[in-house]
Amino acid sequence: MSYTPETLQLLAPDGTRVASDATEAYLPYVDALTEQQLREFYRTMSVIRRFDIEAGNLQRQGQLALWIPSLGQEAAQVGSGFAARAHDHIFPAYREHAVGHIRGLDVVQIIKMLRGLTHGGWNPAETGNFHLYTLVIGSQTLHATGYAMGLRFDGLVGTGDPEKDTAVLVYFGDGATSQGDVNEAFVFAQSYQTPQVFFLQNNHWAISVPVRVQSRTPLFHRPRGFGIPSVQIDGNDVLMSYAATAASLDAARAGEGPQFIEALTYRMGAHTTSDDPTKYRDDDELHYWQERDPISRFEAYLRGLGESEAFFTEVHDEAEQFASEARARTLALEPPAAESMFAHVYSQPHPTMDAQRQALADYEASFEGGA
Amino acid sequence: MSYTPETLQLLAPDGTRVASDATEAYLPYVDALTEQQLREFYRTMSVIRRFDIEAGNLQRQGQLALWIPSLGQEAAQVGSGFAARAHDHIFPAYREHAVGHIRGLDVVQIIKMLRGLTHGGWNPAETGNFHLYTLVIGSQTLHATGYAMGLRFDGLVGTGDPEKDTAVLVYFGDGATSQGDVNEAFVFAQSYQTPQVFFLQNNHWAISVPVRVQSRTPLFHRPRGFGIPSVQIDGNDVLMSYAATAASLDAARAGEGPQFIEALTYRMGAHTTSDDPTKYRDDDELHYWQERDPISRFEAYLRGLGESEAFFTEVHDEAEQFASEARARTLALEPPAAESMFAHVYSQPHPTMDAQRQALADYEASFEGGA
Amino acid sequence: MATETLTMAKALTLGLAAAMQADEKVILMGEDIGPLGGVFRVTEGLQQQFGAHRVLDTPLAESGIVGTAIGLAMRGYRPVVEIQFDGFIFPAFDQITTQLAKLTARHEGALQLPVVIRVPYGGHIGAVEHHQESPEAYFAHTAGLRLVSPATPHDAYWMIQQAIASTDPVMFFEPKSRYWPKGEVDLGSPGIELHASRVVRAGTDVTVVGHGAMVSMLLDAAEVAAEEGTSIEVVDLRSLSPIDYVPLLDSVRRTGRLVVAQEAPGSVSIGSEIAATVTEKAFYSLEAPVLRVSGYDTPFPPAKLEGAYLPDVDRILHAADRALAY
Amino acid sequence: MATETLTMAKALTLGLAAAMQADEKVILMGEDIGPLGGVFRVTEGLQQQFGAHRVLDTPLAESGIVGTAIGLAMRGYRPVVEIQFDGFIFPAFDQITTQLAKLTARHEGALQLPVVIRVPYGGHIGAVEHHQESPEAYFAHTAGLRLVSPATPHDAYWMIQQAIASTDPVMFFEPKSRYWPKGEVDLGSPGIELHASRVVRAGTDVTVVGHGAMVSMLLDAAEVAAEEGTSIEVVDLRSLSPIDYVPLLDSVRRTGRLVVAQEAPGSVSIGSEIAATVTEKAFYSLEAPVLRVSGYDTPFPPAKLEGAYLPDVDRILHAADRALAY
Ligand SMILES: Cc1ncc(C[n+]2csc(CCOP(=O)(O)OP(=O)(O)O)c2C)c(N)n1
Ligand SMILES: Cc1ncc(C[n+]2csc(CCOP(=O)(O)OP(=O)(O)O)c2C)c(N)n1
Ligand SMILES: [Mg+2]
Ligand SMILES: [Mg+2]
Repeated sequence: MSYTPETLQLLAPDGTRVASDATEAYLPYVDALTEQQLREFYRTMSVIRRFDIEAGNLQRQGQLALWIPSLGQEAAQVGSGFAARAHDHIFPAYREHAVGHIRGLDVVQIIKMLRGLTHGGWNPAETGNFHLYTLVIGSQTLHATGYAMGLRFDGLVGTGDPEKDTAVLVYFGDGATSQGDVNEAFVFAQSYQTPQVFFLQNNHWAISVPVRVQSRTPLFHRPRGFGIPSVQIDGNDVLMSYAATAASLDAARAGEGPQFIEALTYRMGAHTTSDDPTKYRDDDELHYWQERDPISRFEAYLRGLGESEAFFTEVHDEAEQFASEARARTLALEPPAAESMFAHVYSQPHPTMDAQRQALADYEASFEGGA
Repeated sequence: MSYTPETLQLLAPDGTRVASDATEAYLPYVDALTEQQLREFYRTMSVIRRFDIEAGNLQRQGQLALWIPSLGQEAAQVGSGFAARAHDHIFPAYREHAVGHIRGLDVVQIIKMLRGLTHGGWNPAETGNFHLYTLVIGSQTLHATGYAMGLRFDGLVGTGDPEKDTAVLVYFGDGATSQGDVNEAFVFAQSYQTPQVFFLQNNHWAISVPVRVQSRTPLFHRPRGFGIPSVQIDGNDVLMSYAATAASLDAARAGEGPQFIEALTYRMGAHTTSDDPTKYRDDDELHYWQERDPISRFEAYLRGLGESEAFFTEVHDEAEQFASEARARTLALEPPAAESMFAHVYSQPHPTMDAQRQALADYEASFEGGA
Repeated sequence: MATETLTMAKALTLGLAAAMQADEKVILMGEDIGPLGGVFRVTEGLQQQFGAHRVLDTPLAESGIVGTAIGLAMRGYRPVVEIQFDGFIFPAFDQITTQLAKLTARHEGALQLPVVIRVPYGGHIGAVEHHQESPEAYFAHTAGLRLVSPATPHDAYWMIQQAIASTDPVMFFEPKSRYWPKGEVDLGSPGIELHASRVVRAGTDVTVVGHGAMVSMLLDAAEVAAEEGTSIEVVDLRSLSPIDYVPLLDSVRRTGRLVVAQEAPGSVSIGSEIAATVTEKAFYSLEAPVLRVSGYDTPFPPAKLEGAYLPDVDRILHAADRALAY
Repeated sequence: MATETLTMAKALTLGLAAAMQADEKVILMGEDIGPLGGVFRVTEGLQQQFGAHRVLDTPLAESGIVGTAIGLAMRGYRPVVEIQFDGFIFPAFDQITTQLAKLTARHEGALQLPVVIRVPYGGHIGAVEHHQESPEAYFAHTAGLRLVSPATPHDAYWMIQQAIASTDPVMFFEPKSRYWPKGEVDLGSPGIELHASRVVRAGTDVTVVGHGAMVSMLLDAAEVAAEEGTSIEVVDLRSLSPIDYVPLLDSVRRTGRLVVAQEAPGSVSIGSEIAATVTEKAFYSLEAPVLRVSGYDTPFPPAKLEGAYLPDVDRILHAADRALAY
């Protein structure tokens, strides 16, 4: 379930550009990228990787309940994340830290969630339409589809006006493809011809279960059976990830219906900090993918383009800075007040919440009284 | 969503045989059919249609809570039903009266269920491995897949011994293809390479919803995306239904994994006796399909082969006889005892059931006492 | 405004139409709700009136329907979902309990989810398996949902509009055996808020409480009891989550006796909750334990046995007698 | 046979192994239960020991897992399904409640469904959303299922084997916060049957009852109370459906007071049912209403708030005091 002749790629693992008939249509997207944008790709991948490592450390030091590493998946996320327009809506799974960062989500929000302070708690309207993480595998694909149905009903598809036409980008994993909900999302998306891109990060594992248990057939074949066009890309190639997502989003916004991208990538770290991948996979596979690392590949490409050493040093320092700020802010986080658990169960007043909030307060007061 | 160039067919609507490259592989199955078998196809279709009409009448006369007509789908069911071997297992939806009849299910069992006396209540071990009807759309596809997994674990696949090799045949409708469970059944079936044939009766409607709402793409494309080979057949052609099912079951039993058949057919009657199809579909469509009626087509074919008038008269009489016996036995049905509702909730003794059975008895006794 | 005599089905149709008229973000979703008007004809004519983009015949997948309704609500719509029958709500259970019910809390209030899920429920219609169930306990145990059930055409007309106006998800349980009897609907005013319960017949000896189709049966029982000299007070619960205990506790403090009636199985049910809570809050007023009349703890039986399975007037009176015997 | 000191996780591993040894039709199914041994390592080593056809790492789809387990049971297997965490059982809700629970009745006894569903449940582990819930009420309301929950390694070892031997579907709730503390396991005999409850500490002033992780907390509370001069009797429920009321009623008839403790939200819960039933059956013995200590009627909060959300020794004692104050 690795690269096939159909896997679209623009950057080889050694950082050189490759060309094929199949990728020709994507070149305009890449050609239009400015140097600044390319640098931004690199910067974001590097910063998020460094942050990711820091967050893992924080977890090991008892500061987080859990960390979910995105190590190795930076190109898939950064390419696709930058391809979305500001008014597009993004429905992540739970590993898309880079995409969130691109959209303006403060990564400490993710930290707060995995520290056990919130269940997400950010407001998508304030985070570049980057919606909450969803931990129940696949559920978000239906929310994304419903959202995209709404865009269509609102007339925000196929108008030709780039300020209006809007699409939804939804992320999910290889394990998620087995869930009924994800397949129902395909059904609804094709039935309502939603402006929507399904972005599958096939990182080859669902915790300890290899992707071949989910499917013996390349996963990008699946949506075609539902009538949804699809491509398989090298997900560790940030240019390809960007171009494929941009093209698919354009098609979706133009009213061509849902699109599907399978990005082949690899979860280079553990599933989460609770996981021990040595129990189920061997080093060879890891080495294979280390040679296809998204960041060093792109670094080689930029160097090939003549990028200066100073830039790489600057990014390195920025990444360190970013990580240490995140650490400092993590350590300063305060736990929420106990009564906050009653605050937003309902959006309107609710007698049970009032009574139980009061009971908790009385109970706590009884100790103060007794002391 | 009607016949396409890919639709496999052996009998044209006028009852003449047609041939194509695509159907060549199926000819041995048809050529091997004896005259007796062909007559049996016709007899079964005719008897079940007559029975079906009788059951509808019984419902209108207040004898049944509901009837679910199979009118128009006789060829899809009779061809596929006869293709299964005695030791194969069949998981129906709720409309496969003809298949049940072929497997030895007493049709009055179906009547009992729709009269409100049972929820099925037959024992598949005594009805030719014809399992219970399942009213929740699609649920049975997972049971069938699990059963087929068991067959594989039992080593009853691909041995080459026709006494051993066993397959599962599972029926479902076009509406069902949208359910998560059905798609999960595809996932598990391909993952475990089950000996199983998915038989989709695309009768073009899910109550009032046309199949294009479920899918804009021919439904037989769906399983291919999961890695399950599929064909689309003319489901009103009993020979094609037989041959495609027999070939698919052979492949499944031989260990080639799950197979899929989309049988294009038409629900010529109402969804159930509670339904009023005039609310949502027009006569043209009905006429189109009446011209493709499975029974008159096959009658024409048999007549072309030189079948005698006496045979058709005999079948007609037998069908009348069958229907009137079913009616008589329906009218003689007794309601179950109230306490039977506690009998089989658990297979072992259960204090709640004992207590509630007793409470009901005491309560009923209190009236006798008071009277 | 005038009072009209309507069936509950028709009152719901009019209530839905009024809500759709008032707010163009209200859309209906479900199986067979378009040209067919729903299997109970509650949405009859609404697709013609409001168009196919506001009355959606969806693909046949309950999880998909609720999941996309959530997405539509995120987009600012107010989806009203029809689940065709009580027994078919379970494929959507995960989306309802784990997503719909929790998303407002997960967003710390930044997101409201005004989704209504209409569930025709209950027995007395002689139908086949999965078509007569009363699944409300599952949802009443789930924080984040509001549950209501009208007992009359008047309440149906108003409560559906109030439910749609709610900024929280509302499970709207429609007692299908009450779809067809007619009742007076005051088109001018609801007269009561969505989550209030109500004494619908005053009495002094014993209180009986129920919701949905049970209410008319309780009233019948009270009538019979009155002839026999027993005065039964009847409370229509109306809201199942939250439960408005004020009129109920008031009543129990006067009568000292309570019978809870429901079609659902008794174990771990709304009846259990009412019994537990009323006992806790009115312990010294109770002359007898709170007694429950309910479906048995079995699957809903074949239709010919529903008479034995479901509470009826006799069983309610029997329980009232038992309560009085303490 | 000997007594060993084991964690509950290890006791379960051994219990599963014993059941698999005894009957080759016993197979395990779930996510990550193979080479990884499950996220709690309960199936550790079992795939190596029994092979990949008896310990199945399935595709990631809970409805598919339970649905195919049903099919396998129809074929004569005895599938033991692991649901990875409490909060992920809901995609399988339809197959569990509408199929698994009802198929024996639907077959009028011609089919038995010996499927066990293992659900690691409950809080106290500081984990993220969906990983600390207590969903047992949903299943206790569902006829056709049996529910049990062990509180000790000994019970875990034996109850899992008894559950697998049951010819009815059993929901097996494993209190995940109790996976790691060690306890004595008598490998020679269970000493008690699957559906029996048990007095685990005798007392005279007030009875407290709970299941799973709550039991050790109730014992702790009883210890503290004893120091303060209050004698608490502790009942370990063990079976949640059916509930064995005999020891409980016995106890309440002596103490006159009952507190029910559980991690799950209180509304429409097992606690509600026990309160309602005990009040009905022991009305004249009760000196106080049955009081409940439970999770609040909110979604399980972020982990840092679980201390406030979940019952603890203080809240149990507070309730006991309240009961005694009547
Ligand atoms: C419904 C559900 N079942 C099980 C889990 C536990 N779980 C968390 S992540 C995971 C694997 C997901 O794999 P994949 O979809 O490939 O995403 P990845 O973690 O590789 O990014 C599982 C089984 C869950 N979160 N939700
Ligand atoms: C889960 C579920 N949802 C809704 C229904 C109500 N219902 C019964 S039959 C039906 C249509 C089924 O269509 P299809 O699968 O095409 O089968 P057909 O009836 O045409 O044979 C519906 C929606 C149901 N039985 N189960
Ligand atoms: Mg993965
Ligand atoms: Mg159909």
